[in-house]
Amino acid sequence: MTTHQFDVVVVGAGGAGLMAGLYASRGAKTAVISKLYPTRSHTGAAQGGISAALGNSEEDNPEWHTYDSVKGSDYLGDQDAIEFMCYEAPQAVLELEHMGLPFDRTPEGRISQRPFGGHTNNVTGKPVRRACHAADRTGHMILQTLYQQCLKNNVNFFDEFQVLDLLIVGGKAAGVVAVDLATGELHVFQAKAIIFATGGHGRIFEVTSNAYAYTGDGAAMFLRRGLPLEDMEFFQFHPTGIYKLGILITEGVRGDGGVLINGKGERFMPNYAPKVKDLASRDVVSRAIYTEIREGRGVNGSNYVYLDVRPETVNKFAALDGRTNPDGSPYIVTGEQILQKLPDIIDFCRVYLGVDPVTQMMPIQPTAHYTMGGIPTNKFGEVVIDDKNTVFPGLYAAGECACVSVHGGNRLGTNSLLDLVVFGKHAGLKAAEYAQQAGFVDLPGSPTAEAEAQFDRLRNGSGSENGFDIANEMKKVMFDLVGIYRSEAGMKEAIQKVAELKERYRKVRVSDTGKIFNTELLNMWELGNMLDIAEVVATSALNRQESRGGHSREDFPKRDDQNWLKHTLVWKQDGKLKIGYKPVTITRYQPKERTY
Amino acid sequence: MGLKRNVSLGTGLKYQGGGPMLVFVLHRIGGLGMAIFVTIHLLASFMSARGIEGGAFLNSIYENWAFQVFIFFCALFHAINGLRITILDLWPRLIPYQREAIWIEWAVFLPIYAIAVFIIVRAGLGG
Amino acid sequence: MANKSKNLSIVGRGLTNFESIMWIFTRLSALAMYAFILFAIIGALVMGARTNMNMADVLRWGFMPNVTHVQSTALEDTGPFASPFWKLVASGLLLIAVGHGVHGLVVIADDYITSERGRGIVRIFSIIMILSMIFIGLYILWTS
Amino acid sequence: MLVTLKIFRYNPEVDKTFHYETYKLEALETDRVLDLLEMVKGHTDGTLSFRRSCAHGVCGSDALRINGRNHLACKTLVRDVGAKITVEPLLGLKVIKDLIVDMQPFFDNYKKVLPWFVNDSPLPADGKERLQSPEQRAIFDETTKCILCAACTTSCPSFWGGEAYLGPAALVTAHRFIFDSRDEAADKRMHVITETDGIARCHTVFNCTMACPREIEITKAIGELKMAMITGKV
Ligand SMILES: Cc1cc2nc3c(=O)[nH]c(=O)nc-3n(C[C@H](O)[C@H](O)[C@H](O)COP(=O)(O)OP(=O)(O)OC[C@H]3O[C@@H](n4cnc5c(N)ncnc54)[C@H](O)[C@@H]3O)c2cc1C
Ligand code: HEM
Ligand code: SF4
Ligand code: F3S
Ligand code: FES
Repeated sequence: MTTHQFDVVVVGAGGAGLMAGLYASRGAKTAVISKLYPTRSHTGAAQGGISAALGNSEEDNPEWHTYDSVKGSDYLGDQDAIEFMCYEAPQAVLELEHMGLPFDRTPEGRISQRPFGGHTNNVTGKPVRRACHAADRTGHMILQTLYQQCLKNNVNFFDEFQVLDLLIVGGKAAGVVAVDLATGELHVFQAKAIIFATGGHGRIFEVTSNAYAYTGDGAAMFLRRGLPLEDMEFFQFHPTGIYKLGILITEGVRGDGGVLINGKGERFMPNYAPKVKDLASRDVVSRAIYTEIREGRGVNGSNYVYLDVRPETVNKFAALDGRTNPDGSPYIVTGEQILQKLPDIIDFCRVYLGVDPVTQMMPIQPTAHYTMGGIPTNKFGEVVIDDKNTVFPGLYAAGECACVSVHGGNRLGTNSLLDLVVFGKHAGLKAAEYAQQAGFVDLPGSPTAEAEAQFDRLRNGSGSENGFDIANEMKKVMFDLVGIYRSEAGMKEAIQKVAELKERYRKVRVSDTGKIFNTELLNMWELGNMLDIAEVVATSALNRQESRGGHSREDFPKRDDQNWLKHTLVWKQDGKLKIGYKPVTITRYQPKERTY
Repeated sequence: MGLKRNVSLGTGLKYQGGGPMLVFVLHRIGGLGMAIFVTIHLLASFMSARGIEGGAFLNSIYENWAFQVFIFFCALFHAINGLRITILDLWPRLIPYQREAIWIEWAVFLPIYAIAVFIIVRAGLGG
Repeated sequence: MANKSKNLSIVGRGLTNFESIMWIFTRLSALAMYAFILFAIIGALVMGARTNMNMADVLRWGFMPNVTHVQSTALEDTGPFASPFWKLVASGLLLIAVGHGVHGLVVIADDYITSERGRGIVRIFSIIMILSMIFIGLYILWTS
Repeated sequence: MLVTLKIFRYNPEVDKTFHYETYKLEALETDRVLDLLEMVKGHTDGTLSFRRSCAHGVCGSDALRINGRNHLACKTLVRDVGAKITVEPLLGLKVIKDLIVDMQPFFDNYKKVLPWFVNDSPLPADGKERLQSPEQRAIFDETTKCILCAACTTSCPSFWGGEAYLGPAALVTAHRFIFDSRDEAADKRMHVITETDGIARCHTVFNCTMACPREIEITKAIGELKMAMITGKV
């Protein structure tokens, strides 16, 4: 066992973790720990763009952005935090540009922007160009740029170190325990402030756009340490994932004029969102697709529909919609422009489907995509632990693992990358500030005991069960029963099943007895986290008896502001889940019905 | 810990680099072959000129037709491929057409080399 | 918008590095060798090789337009090759080819030898090799 | 269809040297090689170790030698490589365990080319973005795609010869910054890449270009760097 001492420790090196590390390291001795090489974090998968009301090609302002995000969140987002984020956005994006991020450019040389679902001109109600993009690999460029800036500023990295446990002593953060994958040795990082930026947990679902690494490690560690998780029932299903594989087809495809087509060859979104049509909010589009499929209008009676971005289709519907370029000329695209704007998407389709989107339609189905819930924080990234927003000293969280909550019931596309840079930065600043005035908390007697115990259980199980099968069964049941549409009976069954799987999980035995890169042991440890999180997700979902944002219940199809305009908090106590609530901060926008 | 740098001449040559890697290997063999040949050759000429024993023997090696087939391959291939490399290096815009370049290279090389081999072998066997 | 492209100085673009100079030399010498070889072959043809030269001779004459170049050469009238002009041409080709070839050997060696010491030895060896080859070559050319 | 999967195996804690293990499994034509590895790990041998994360070719974790050539396992489908598949670790790096290699030398080389944006001039007076025309942006578009998977560098014969060679990935990164009109450290980078073990080590073998899962025209990018070295124009 090796012990390190840092003022600030950042767990996770995605967009949020790197931003936090960059800012924290300016004021305090900082380490960034990541189970993947930083450039392999899932931020790199983000495609479409990062939103900011720069108004580079048409009128826009942060106020509209705020309203759109509040509305997008189905009024569950905390409005003070949303406003804070949307007003910080232009500066945040410009800062990324100043760090060298190669955004696409307008003819005037400014950052190019494209329309995205749910982002509108509040006067006309039409989609607005707000998503700043670098082709269809915006997240990749953010991740690379931030990593590069961290290297430039000599941030300390611990690559391929997996954090296993959070140490809390006397109500304060004391440090984390991590395993060095290359040697299997346990390391203890003593720290005054700890920032969690471990990303989401989409891997609990069968069809997902999320990486293998998205196993909810951060949230599960918090849960085990008796800290609450917020709004875990809210999970976003992205409307357009590649059929069966779940690989994401960015909303930018629709932003650039792509339309959804059902099995009868009809464009169906105008029936669900007459104003913005295919660019409605994600939850709305996902439900529309599901409804089409359920009513027998899937392609070939199967459970998928088409996304069509062939130039002739795009131009036909753009003309019908009266869509124009910023200069007022009619919107017309060529195959070449499509190729240039969406190179990666086209590559995915060619590789995985053998389909060329410029000449063929893409078969798509909704895919599990984004974790709205997570570790509750305030708008400075400080972890809060109850309904009064009491701050937990020394603990911070940012990025997808955190719940500020700026996304509420449903995140708008491109708001997540914004969330990373804005709250990553503030978490970093706050943590460094805290570390300057706080002292180290003494580590517990045997800091690695809990982590070792968890490993030992996995090494000493009876071996009568196979972890791979358990994982697959969990994913299936979660996707089918706690997916886009949910019902009481289904969720009860899912909770039952997950409990059963947890029981079976105790009997798993890891066959790899080595220390060096024991990926089997770590995968099984991650499975434990996923089971814990799945239980929380299903339980919170069953508890919320209304439909809001990404949470759609068949038995309660309406939003119920009377009883449910509140955040869910879940704690784990003595192996049982306890549910509490927290009020939603409402400043300027009173909830009203949400139409697109 | 760990195996040493996981590569040897054998594993390297087995890499499925295809056409471009093949011409690289041949270019290298050609250059190496010629350099060694020229060294020996200069030495032999020097020895003959100064009447030192052995010069004639060294000369007789490459008078051998089999050796000529080899050294002619080295020279011709290296020269043609070297021209391709030089052109691609000085006009990077042509690099996307490198596959075509390699085809052309073989199209130029093979007939010339075939004729040469035919002549050398015939002369060699015929006396 | 700043639409200018950047212009780097000789030092700024790294052209003072030995490696870059030799890289350029390799390409230029390759082109130069082509020029020399064509020149020499044409010369040989003019001098009567038209009628009685075989394939191997093309190469011989091409690569080294010199009287002594291989005794068995069946050219009848090699006289003109003994002229100072051809000796100069041959010397030029010799210098370039030896430079190209020996540096090529160094490049190959450097691909596999990465220790400072190993590379130092290769460098010293290559200098010895270049000098002696040029000496021997010139000796043969100008004493024949 | 029945697939025969031959995998390079090496467990540093038990084995003196590597060996190959053959597995037979049922797979679909559209399965990724990564899916096959997962299946083997899940059902046959849990000790099989490899890296992976995104599963769709954007993180760069699972560059491997598949049927003798570098690919991303998650971007290679069974139908692309046939029913007989051999999977081996990348060449030229130390094998730590099974398919996992030591990436340190690779990242060390990457760091040598100053892989970060440098511009110490004052920001535009309005505090907004530094302007750049779409044409200027297009010049280095290709090389911004790199995901640092190392498929290129470990396919390069020059790198096999010695890991001192910067390698195509580092050169791609150098290209991304040198040709960015906003960057101001082109001369420093040119210095690094024209030294011993820099671009002069590239013999235009093209293995890198063929291996790159992001379809970057690497050799062309290196060619442009070589031209920049001669002309000084970037
Ligand atoms: C396909 C796809 C497309 C998307 N497109 C967009 C878009 O266009 N616009 C937008 O705004 N958002 C988009 N998103 C969402 C957005 O990309 C993510 O929400 C965001 O990148 C999450 O960033 P993060 O920093 O929180 O986490 P990540 O970038 O995933 O980083 C998590 C980090 O935590 C580390 N980690 C995790 N667990 C541990 C542990 N136990 N120990 C140590 N380290 C650990 C990992 O190694 C990693 O470095 C997209 C998401 C996906 C999946
Ligand atoms: C027309 C004649 C020739 C041409 C066009 C030519 C061209 C080239 C070129 C372009 C290279 C660089 C290859 C690279 O860096 O990848 C090269 C390398 C080399 N040349 Fe030549 N060359 C010629 C003649 C010769 C001769 C006569 C010799 C021997 C004396 C020779 C020996 C070498 C060697 C040893 C290398 C290094 C090989 C390598 O790096 O793989 N070349 N040649
Ligand atoms: S250039 Fe291509 S092959 Fe090389 S590291 Fe980057 S993405 Fe991988
Ligand atoms: S394979 Fe290597 S030699 Fe050059 S063209 Fe690519 S870097
Ligand atoms: S797993 Fe990310 S590139 Fe293959």
